[in-house]
Amino acid sequence: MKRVGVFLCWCGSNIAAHVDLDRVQEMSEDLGNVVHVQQNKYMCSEPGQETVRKAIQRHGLDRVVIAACSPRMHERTFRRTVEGAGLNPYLLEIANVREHCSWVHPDKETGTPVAIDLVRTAVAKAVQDVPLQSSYAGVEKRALVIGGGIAGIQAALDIAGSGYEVVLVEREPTIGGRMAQLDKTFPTLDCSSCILTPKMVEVSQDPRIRLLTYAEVESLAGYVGNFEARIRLKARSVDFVKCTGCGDCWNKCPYRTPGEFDLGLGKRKAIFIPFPQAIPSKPTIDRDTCAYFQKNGKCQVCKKFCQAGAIDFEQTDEILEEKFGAVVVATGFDLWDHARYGEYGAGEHPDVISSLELERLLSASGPSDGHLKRPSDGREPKRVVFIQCVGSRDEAKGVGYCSKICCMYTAKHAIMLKEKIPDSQAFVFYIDVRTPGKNYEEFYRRATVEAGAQYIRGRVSRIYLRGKQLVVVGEDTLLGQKVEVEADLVVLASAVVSRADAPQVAQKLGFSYDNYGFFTEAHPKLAPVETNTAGIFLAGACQGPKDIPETVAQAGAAAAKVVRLFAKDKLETEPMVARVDPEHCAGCQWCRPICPYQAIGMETLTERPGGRRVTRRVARVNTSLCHGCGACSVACRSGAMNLLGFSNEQLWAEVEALCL
Amino acid sequence: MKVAYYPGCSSHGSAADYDRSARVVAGALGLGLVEVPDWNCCGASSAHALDHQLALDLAGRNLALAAQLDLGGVVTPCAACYSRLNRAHQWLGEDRRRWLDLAARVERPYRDVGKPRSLLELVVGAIGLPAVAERVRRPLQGLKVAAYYGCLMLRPPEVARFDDPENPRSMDDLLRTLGANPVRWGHKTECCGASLSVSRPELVRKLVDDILDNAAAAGAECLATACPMCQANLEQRRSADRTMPAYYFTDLAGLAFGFSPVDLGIAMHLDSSLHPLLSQGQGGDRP
Amino acid sequence: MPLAEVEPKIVAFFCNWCSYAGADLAGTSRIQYPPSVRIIRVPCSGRVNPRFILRAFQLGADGVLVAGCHPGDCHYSTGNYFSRRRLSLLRRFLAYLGIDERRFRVRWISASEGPRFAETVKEMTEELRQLGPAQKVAATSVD
Amino acid sequence: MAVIPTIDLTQAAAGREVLLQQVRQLADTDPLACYQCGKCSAGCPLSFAMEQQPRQILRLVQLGLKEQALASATIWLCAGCAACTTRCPRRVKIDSVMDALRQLAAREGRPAREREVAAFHESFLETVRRGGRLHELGLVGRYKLRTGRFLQDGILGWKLFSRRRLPLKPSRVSDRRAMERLFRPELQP
Ligand SMILES: Cc1cc2nc3c(=O)[nH]c(=O)nc-3n(C[C@H](O)[C@H](O)[C@H](O)COP(=O)(O)OP(=O)(O)OC[C@H]3O[C@@H](n4cnc5c(N)ncnc54)[C@H](O)[C@@H]3O)c2cc1C
Ligand SMILES: Cc1cc2nc3c(=O)[nH]c(=O)nc-3n(C[C@H](O)[C@H](O)[C@H](O)COP(=O)(O)OP(=O)(O)OC[C@H]3O[C@@H](n4cnc5c(N)ncnc54)[C@H](O)[C@@H]3O)c2cc1C
Ligand code: SF4
Ligand code: SF4
Ligand code: SF4
Ligand code: SF4
Ligand code: SF4
Ligand code: SF4
Ligand code: SF4
Ligand code: SF4
Repeated sequence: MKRVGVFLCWCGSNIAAHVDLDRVQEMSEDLGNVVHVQQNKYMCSEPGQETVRKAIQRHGLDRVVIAACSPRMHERTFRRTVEGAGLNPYLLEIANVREHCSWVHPDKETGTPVAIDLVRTAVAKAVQDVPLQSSYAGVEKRALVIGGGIAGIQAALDIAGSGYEVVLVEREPTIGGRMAQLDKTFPTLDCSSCILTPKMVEVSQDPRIRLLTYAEVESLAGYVGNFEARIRLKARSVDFVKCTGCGDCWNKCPYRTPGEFDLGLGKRKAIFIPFPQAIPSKPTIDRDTCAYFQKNGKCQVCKKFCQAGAIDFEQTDEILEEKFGAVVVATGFDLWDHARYGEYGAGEHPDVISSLELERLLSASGPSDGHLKRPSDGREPKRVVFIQCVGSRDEAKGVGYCSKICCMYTAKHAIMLKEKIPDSQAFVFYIDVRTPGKNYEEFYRRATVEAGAQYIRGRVSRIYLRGKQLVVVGEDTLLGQKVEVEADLVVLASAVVSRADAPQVAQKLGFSYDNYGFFTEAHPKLAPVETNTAGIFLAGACQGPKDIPETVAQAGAAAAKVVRLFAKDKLETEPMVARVDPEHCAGCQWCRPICPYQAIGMETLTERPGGRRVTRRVARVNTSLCHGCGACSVACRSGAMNLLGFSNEQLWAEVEALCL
Repeated sequence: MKVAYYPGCSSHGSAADYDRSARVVAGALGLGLVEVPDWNCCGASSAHALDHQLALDLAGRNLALAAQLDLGGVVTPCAACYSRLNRAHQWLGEDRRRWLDLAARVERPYRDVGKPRSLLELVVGAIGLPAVAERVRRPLQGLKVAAYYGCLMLRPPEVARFDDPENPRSMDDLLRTLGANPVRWGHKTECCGASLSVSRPELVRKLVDDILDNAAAAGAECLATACPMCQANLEQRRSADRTMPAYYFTDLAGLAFGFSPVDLGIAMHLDSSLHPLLSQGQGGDRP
Repeated sequence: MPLAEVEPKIVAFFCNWCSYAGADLAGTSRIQYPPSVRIIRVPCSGRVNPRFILRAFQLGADGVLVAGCHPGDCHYSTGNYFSRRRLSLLRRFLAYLGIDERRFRVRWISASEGPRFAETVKEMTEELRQLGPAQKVAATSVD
Repeated sequence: MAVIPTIDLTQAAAGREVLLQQVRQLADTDPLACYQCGKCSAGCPLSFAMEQQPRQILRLVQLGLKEQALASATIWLCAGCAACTTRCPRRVKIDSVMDALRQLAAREGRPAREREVAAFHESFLETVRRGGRLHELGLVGRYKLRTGRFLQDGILGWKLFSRRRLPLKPSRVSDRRAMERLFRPELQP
């Protein structure tokens, strides 16, 4: 038999005035298992707590029920109290007779029966309580950052700056991401590489950051504090130890191909660095273009000219296995492919380009050295039409959401256009101009008033050819009249979308993503950089459209979360987690998909019923991943899955006690 | 191959020329057109403007009649009929109870025998361009044609479910197979305004002129259409100074197959002038 | 006893993060509601096993109320979606057992919706008064 | 002085739900989804003839301004080409909304702003009701009677006639009663 002590708090008159505590005491004394009942004016006061501790010892209590305020208020307090008396802190139950009874009912007449029910229920639950223990796991104080755009760079620098080691994995030959492709940046118009390059250099020079470019994470196992990653280092065919970055190889290489960095608007060599400020500033051979690889061993010009003897055609991929305590995912975004808009030419007009292509055409390091020339004939465009929300806010053909950054970068483009070509005219077709940010509206004003861009409110219906002339047709919805422009160049503000492989990345790393492929934060307001997998954090546009200031802020926040984790030597795990009774588990796996945290795995049990060796698959909860929601325990039809602290037995007992 | 053929009202009237070339070309491609018995007007242009249910029922009756022929889905040469038949077909497909309701109204059972197709769809799809290529006797070498699809054969895409609604290619591909050079132009799918042709001819004139001008700017020498309403409109509602001929795609196919303009009913066009490329050896070596 | 004097008994399962806190808020705001409801705290509405609900009806509860965070706000991100699906299945099953489905409600109540909680209890109590006391279900049909 | 009236939304609100519901039902689309981007109007081949753009018709419906919507010439000038519907980013079936409004106008016996267009449709259906098929000469005859436009298209008619493209004898459906069953009495002119 259990020895339950019941403690009734007056809360001054808060409870006492609405509940006849003497009657509650009488009833409680009649309950089975209850061996001691006591009242106190202020249970949470130090003397009140002392009463409880004394009673536990004097009466040998092994379960405690406190009828007082909401457990959300003092559960922790009283757990500590009972622990102080040598009892397991989870052998405590609270009956919420204040918030759920005395405060909401006018008098003792109404309040007392409710209080009686609540106390009886708490006692019933307490009888079913079992001692629970937290467990502890060590923390590998090293972070893995995936993606080397501005988000990944910032997160890596912040974590390293707090004294921890970081491995930064970038799949391209250089870090920098999209920001490196930009010309100038709103709302201040600093040159993108001027503010990005120093950070890239800092990454390469920080002794705590190990930079792995041309690399990808193949798999991630483990849990918070103890992840294990397999990282593939793709063969670059260049020995980085020997290479001095002199550039002789790429200057001499005779083979060219359209460059990814310039979005195909310019060319690069088969051995290349993507752009002059690339980090690392050592080259990579693209085996799909290189003659040596494509034409069995021909060419080798680079090898001939490399004085350092760094060219290594035989190099193979390497696999690295490393342990990490936390992961920051910063894999960035892509632009929606406007070829899906047949009405805008299906990507077939060379002078209908994406906004990112325009960035390359404007950039001093771009394919046209910063002279804005249109792709078809190299002429300087005078009438440039910008179309907003291409693919964005389009449930029919694109994505339903607003891409958030395009209103601002188009204002930037309009200003830049005027700067580069003073006798040009920008026409911007928009539906709404969205500029919620510090100095953003002012920046938009600059585009319209100072740069004289013509903003026309209306979504363009069609871009078509009249002879060889591109014609853009829209409605000026403010006038209610159709308008058309003969355009020299059309720039489409294509939607920000998730990277094509985002779902695979999320699956590989073990967290969720939304319908659009953006990674899902644990809570939209209160946990915006956490994923629902403990220890994995998000930074930048992989989570949703973001501009640079927001990306950098989020990366800093993700870094802070990592550092907060690393500040502890051991992680305490929540004791109220799910537990499988392997005896009853049928191995059906119903519980697994329901867990929001992928905390349930399977293990093989070996048994010897009657001497025969039998193996059987059963579910197993990873207590480091489990958050204790209990969904699995309901999904389980065999009753094998239970939730500690809110067990089937406890809840069942509560229901029965209530319905007595 | 035999198919149920829904000619549409114009084929028995102002588009008798189209009906002719359609039958000639179908025959040449080994396609038997079996006219749907006792078909009625599909209601295009007007029924849906005034009565939703009537529009569905008029088209639905034809579908029920066609189903009785047991030849698979119905084919029609007219884009407007095509659109109405498809709308009815889809509406019926959404709920089987509608089959019985329709059957009661038209006093015939309805059965789903597949998506109604346009003649063009059938030629480029079921028959296929290789079969067309085999039949070509006199390629239309060098003829610059603007393939004009108009609106209803492609739109709305959920109804038409044929080709790309913004950048259709089927007729261009067909013309290329016939040896012609389809031009890249901007008004392939602009509406010609046929439904307003009688009531607001002056509006329609602007639409037609725009289409002809855009084709001319792209260097086209003639237009190819796949709809009697388009063809009639393009011919009848143009300003006097526009001279570009508008042919049915079946006219051009027939000429490439070696048939004469008379066989094909081209002589019945308002502008029956033939491009020099087309008139060469006209009426000569019949296959 | 005359009908109006019998206070119906509602067994309620409230998720810790939203609805339980919402009920607390009704308390701190001293919003009065009928003394009919008894709240059992659960971590998430997804923890509520339909068997608990059936058990309550079996033992004569007049009503059962399940409350959790609004869809999309679940502390565990998806728990309330599961419960929504599961409990709507249960609703159909109740009818089969001969339990008036008006005796069973599922509500989304956030931590700031103390008044909404009180309103819900009032409405439900009123409806249960109309329906009269529940009958105990034959034990065999549940287990 | 021309007075531009202030639109009374308080009054419009009363009939708004009814109108929205009618349009939803007839057009199988929700006018409230429209966010007034103008892509429909921009692609509408007849917008040049429309005092109110297709987008504005949607707006009238959204506000519940039924009188204005049904009195608009736009609903009759729409050629039904579906360029709008094909491109609408919100999947509004604008062409069907136009159909719905014409049907409502017809159902309520409102005089059409575009008399000729409505007359054409009525003549068309009358011809079909009589013979089951469209007989162009018959249609033109009826239409001219309704509109008094006797001289329009005289030359064109001759051209077609002379090319044997205007048959004198109508082609008919042999099942005489077939059409009577489909044309519901309330629509008989
Ligand atoms: C046309 C245009 C103009 C813009 N102009 C401005 C501006 O003026 N001002 C402003 O504030 N913002 C601007 N932006 C927004 C800005 O580009 C983004 O905010 C920023 O680039 C987001 O950075 P990120 O690091 O999240 O993503 P990214 O820059 O996309 O970086 C992600 C990195 O991760 C790498 N990666 C991807 N997948 C993997 C993987 N599986 N494994 C390893 N590595 C991976 C990628 O190669 C890339 O290097 C503009 C955007 C566009 C499109
Ligand atoms: C009407 C309205 C509705 C909103 N709705 C939403 C919504 O639905 N969703 C959403 O995400 N956001 C919403 N917001 C925005 C949200 O309120 C803010 O983002 C958020 O409150 C900002 O928090 P804060 O801590 O920065 O500032 P505050 O909430 O302003 O907190 C600042 C604190 O600092 C204290 N303080 C000030 N000066 C001093 C000083 N000198 N010394 C000491 N203490 C000081 C203040 O007393 C205050 O407690 C809404 C805002 C408004 C106005
Ligand atoms: S324990 Fe709670 S109810 Fe008791 S005195 Fe303290 S605050 Fe009041
Ligand atoms: S030539 Fe050799 S050392 Fe110089 S950059 Fe190329 S690989 Fe490096
Ligand atoms: S082998 Fe030739 S093609 Fe290949 S990288 Fe070297 S120089 Fe270029
Ligand atoms: S930011 Fe502006 S351009 Fe971009 S999707 Fe949103 S509204 Fe459209
Ligand atoms: S209690 Fe919740 S978090 Fe834990 S294993 Fe079960 S479903 Fe997953
Ligand atoms: S649902 Fe229950 S029985 Fe099935 S695998 Fe999970 S724990 Fe085992
Ligand atoms: S295109 Fe669609 S959303 Fe845009 S104005 Fe027209 S109906 Fe409205
Ligand atoms: S369907 Fe009507 S409203 Fe729509 S684009 Fe065509 S003519 Fe204009």
